[in-house]
Amino acid sequence: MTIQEKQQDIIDEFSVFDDWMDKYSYIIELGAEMPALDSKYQTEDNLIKGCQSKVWFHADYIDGKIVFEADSDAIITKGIAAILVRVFSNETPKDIIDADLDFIDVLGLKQHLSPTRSNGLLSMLKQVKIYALAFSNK
Amino acid sequence: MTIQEKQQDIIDEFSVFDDWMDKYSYIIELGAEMPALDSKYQTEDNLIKGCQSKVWFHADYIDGKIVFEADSDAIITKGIAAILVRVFSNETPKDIIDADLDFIDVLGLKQHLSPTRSNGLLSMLKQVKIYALAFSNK
Amino acid sequence: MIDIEKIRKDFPILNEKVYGKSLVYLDNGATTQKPQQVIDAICECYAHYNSNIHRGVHFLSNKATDIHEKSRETIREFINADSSEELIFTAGTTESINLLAYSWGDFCVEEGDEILVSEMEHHSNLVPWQLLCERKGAKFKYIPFDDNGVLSSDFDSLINEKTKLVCVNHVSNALGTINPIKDIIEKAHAKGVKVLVDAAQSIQHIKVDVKDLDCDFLVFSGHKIYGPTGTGILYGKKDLLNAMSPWQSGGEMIETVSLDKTTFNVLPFKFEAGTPNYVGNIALGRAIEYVNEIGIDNIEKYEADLLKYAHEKLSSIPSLKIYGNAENKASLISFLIEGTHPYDIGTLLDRMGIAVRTGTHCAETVMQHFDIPGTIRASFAIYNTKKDIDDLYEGLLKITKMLGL
Amino acid sequence: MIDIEKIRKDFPILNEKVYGKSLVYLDNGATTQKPQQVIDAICECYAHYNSNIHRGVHFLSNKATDIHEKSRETIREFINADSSEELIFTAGTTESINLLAYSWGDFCVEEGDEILVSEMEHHSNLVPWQLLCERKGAKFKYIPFDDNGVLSSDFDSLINEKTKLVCVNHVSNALGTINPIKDIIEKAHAKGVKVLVDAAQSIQHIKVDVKDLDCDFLVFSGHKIYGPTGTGILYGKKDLLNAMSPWQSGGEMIETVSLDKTTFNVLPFKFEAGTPNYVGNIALGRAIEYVNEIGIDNIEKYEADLLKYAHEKLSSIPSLKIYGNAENKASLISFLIEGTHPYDIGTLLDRMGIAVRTGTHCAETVMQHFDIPGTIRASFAIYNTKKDIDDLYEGLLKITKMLGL
Ligand SMILES: Cc1ncc(COP(=O)(O)O)c(C=O)c1O
Ligand SMILES: Cc1ncc(COP(=O)(O)O)c(C=O)c1O
Repeated sequence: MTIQEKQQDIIDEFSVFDDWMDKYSYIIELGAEMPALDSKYQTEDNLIKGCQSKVWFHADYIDGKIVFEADSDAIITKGIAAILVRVFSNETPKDIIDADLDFIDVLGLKQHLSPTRSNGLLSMLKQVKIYALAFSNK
Repeated sequence: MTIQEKQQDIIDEFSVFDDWMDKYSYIIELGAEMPALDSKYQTEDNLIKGCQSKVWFHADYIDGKIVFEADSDAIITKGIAAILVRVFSNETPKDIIDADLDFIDVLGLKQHLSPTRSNGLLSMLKQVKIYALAFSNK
Repeated sequence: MIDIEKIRKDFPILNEKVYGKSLVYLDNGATTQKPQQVIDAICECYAHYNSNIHRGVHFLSNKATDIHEKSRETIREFINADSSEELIFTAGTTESINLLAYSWGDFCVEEGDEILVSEMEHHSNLVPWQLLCERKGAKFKYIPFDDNGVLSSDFDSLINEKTKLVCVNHVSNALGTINPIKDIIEKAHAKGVKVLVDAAQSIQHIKVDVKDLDCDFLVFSGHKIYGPTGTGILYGKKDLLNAMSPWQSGGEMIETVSLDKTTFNVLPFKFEAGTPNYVGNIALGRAIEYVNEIGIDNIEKYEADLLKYAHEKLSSIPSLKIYGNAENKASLISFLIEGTHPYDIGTLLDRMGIAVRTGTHCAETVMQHFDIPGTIRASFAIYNTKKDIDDLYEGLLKITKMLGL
Repeated sequence: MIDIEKIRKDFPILNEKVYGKSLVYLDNGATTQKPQQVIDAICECYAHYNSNIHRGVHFLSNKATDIHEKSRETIREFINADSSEELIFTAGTTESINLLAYSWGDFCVEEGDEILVSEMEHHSNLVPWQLLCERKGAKFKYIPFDDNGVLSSDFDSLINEKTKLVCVNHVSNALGTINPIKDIIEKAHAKGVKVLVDAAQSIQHIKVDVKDLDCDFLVFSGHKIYGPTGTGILYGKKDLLNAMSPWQSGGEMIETVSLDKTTFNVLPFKFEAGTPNYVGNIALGRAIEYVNEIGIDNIEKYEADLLKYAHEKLSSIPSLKIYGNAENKASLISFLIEGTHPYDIGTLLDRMGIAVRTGTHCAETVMQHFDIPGTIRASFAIYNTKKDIDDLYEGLLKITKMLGL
């Protein structure tokens, strides 16, 4: 599946909820389902700055593709991280760099995109792109 | 004449003007008519702080009464100083300290009373009262 | 008595909808909303008499200056200072404290001296002193608090002949504790030590009387007492302010300048460099008048009642733990829901139209004390009602259910 | 093209009566009036989305933060800076310069270094440097100007290997001279010296492009460009700002705090301590949008025409002497009437409803140059008309008659 297709998948999944509570319940579920990040990866280096909760993103580069793992001490943040992992993991640096991010809007998570310190989504997206840039130079 | 009477005199003189230009022309006339202050009294000590123009007030204590002389490099300020000299000169410290200052309002000079640095009237009145206080302790 | 319906009508923002829900605003510790009277005061100034104050000879400038200085007088009366010369207009609590740390601090603190700060300070009343100590080689010490959020009562054992200043907030913005300021000042003064009171979280809630307190310095922000942003007050005893050197320079704070030498204006202008936020300062005066119209004693009583109610309600949620259980509290409750992160709770409450603050509230040393990542803070103002607290309570119940707690 | 009638309708204060006369506001150098759009932006914020910015998780806080940062972006674009990180919100020009004098100055200037300031600076761009030199034992030097109000063109002979900074205004608030900033910067840079541009009197009148100028720092006040009081900008090149230590501390400028150690946030927040004047900053963005809607190029042309007209008119009064006769001038005329004090003229003009400023305009070194007690200054903005200048002219004729000149 391309990034685009995975995004569409998630949009479809979310589209069945017409109530914010159901949507957030689902995000919480996604967070709960994502395996914890091995504590050896919960390092200062992997910590994403600019979030009120702690978020770690760990990336491996395997056969030309980036594999992301993530964790957070807040469950909603972890759920959002899970969505990003699902969309961007196992993709090439180039595809990640070129990816369109409109799906965030469509999911109704735009308020998490605010360029403030408390909202982690923007910082997470930035970090994902930074990893992609870093690996694309390898 | 008491301070009160002198104030009433001035109010009467001003009351004939129904036009601000005539009033200010008169103030300017009063300024022009007041003799220049002897340059030996144009000292830093006699300079009144808080005016945009320079104003000097010199006071002598003669036979229990204060004699004021004043000058300014601005003609309107000098005219206003002349009014104060006329009202307060040759009066006892006590009478000056007790004097009512409502006549300023009645003359329509209230805008000169603003507690700002540029308007000297308040500072001049303060200085007159300070002289009176100083001499009343002698 | 408080006519809450009338008061609520004064605050236009309370009609706002958030995600289609009526706004329940419980983030008053961060900033309060503004009554129409204050908004009108701003518009009135800009529409009818805006003009740069001081030194102007024209009508509008004089009018603006007069109203500006009348506002200073209103605030003086409100805190019962001796003279309006003792009130410096600043941009807020943070600027007031920085002014002190630079102007008073750089000239009164020497190597080896000590500054005593409470462990429950807002960063704005902690970091400027930490940095001053770094600049000067002075020692930064702190007064600890206990697990109820009460400052150590034998704090004066921390004072010695090297101590120069005690810095403490009147009400803690993270715990709600009302500190025994008067007692602290008395004890500090007995040892010849000056006291700075951070009244950022008390001025809008309880009576603050600088003469009764006998504090040396007191600071607060306009935007937390129904006034506009970009305004604040530094109160200082006249002799202390007179002894201090100017800090920022330029504009009205100057008496005369030449290329060789500069002399400075008298109090309070000496510390007000540049064009002041005169429209803001005028509107702050209007905000204080608004508080006077309701009566700070009435506010204190009304809000104490509200806080008691909130404590009872929230305590009844089993997984909820309140941080800050001092006997004397004002205006806010900090809490956590077991097994959750404050960010989660804040985000979900937000979706219900309930605005609370989450995080460290710029008081990280408080969080470090309890070893927690932050709290959820519901903070109240005069327009809040028991219904707001009920909404918060119901919201929290829903959330604990959503989270399967 | 300028539709002056439409513009005048935007400014409610222009309908004011002063002593029963229509206001003729020619004190724009002190502060400009505000269009309804800016007043509305303030009301809109307070009535609909007021909330403390940054770190908030709730809707209103996010909305206010977004709009606040959008405003920064609007201003960035207006001055053509590379990145909005290079724009620090301050309380005004004076605070911007003091921030620099403390933060950049205290860390980059050493004993024996030199600071070069022009002889025609506003006190706000002179005294902070004088005081810095005192603190550091550095040398305060100045670039002289000639009797036309033109800076010495071989100013770079004053630069040597000790020179650390050149401080100069783009447009003089006392003389109206447009200084050849670009040339000054080029020459200073050729010798490795940084330049601070005080754009307080240029930003509202002529195009200011920091990239084209290549200035190191540039400062201005919001209230002089149709924005609210208590706002201002410090622009600095990113690497310079990054190298500087924080100045004021507390609030959002902090990353983490403990009782032992504090680390600081990134640009631009590193220099924005405490709750910012976010409502003011948002309204400043709206003011800049307003200027954009008219077009700064149109403003420049229109005002140049006005200034030319004013010069012609006033020059025809025999007893009137203009101070500041540079070829490149903007926005204002400073003058005296022979044998009179500026205060007299200002007071009498005021009674005719004409607001001008009199005095030293916080530029005493200019007055010392000419050995005069001050000047009368008529300063223009986009809403002024030739009729305003005619009124000033007629007023001056009346006054000279009154004074028997
Ligand atoms: C050239 C110049 N610099 C600095 C300032 C100071 O600006 P503010 O008072 O807004 O800080 C002014 C304003 O009078 C000015 O004209
Ligand atoms: C106790 C306390 N001190 C200081 C501050 C800082 O106030 P400001 O951000 O208005 O400067 C606050 C505000 O959060 C506070 O609660």
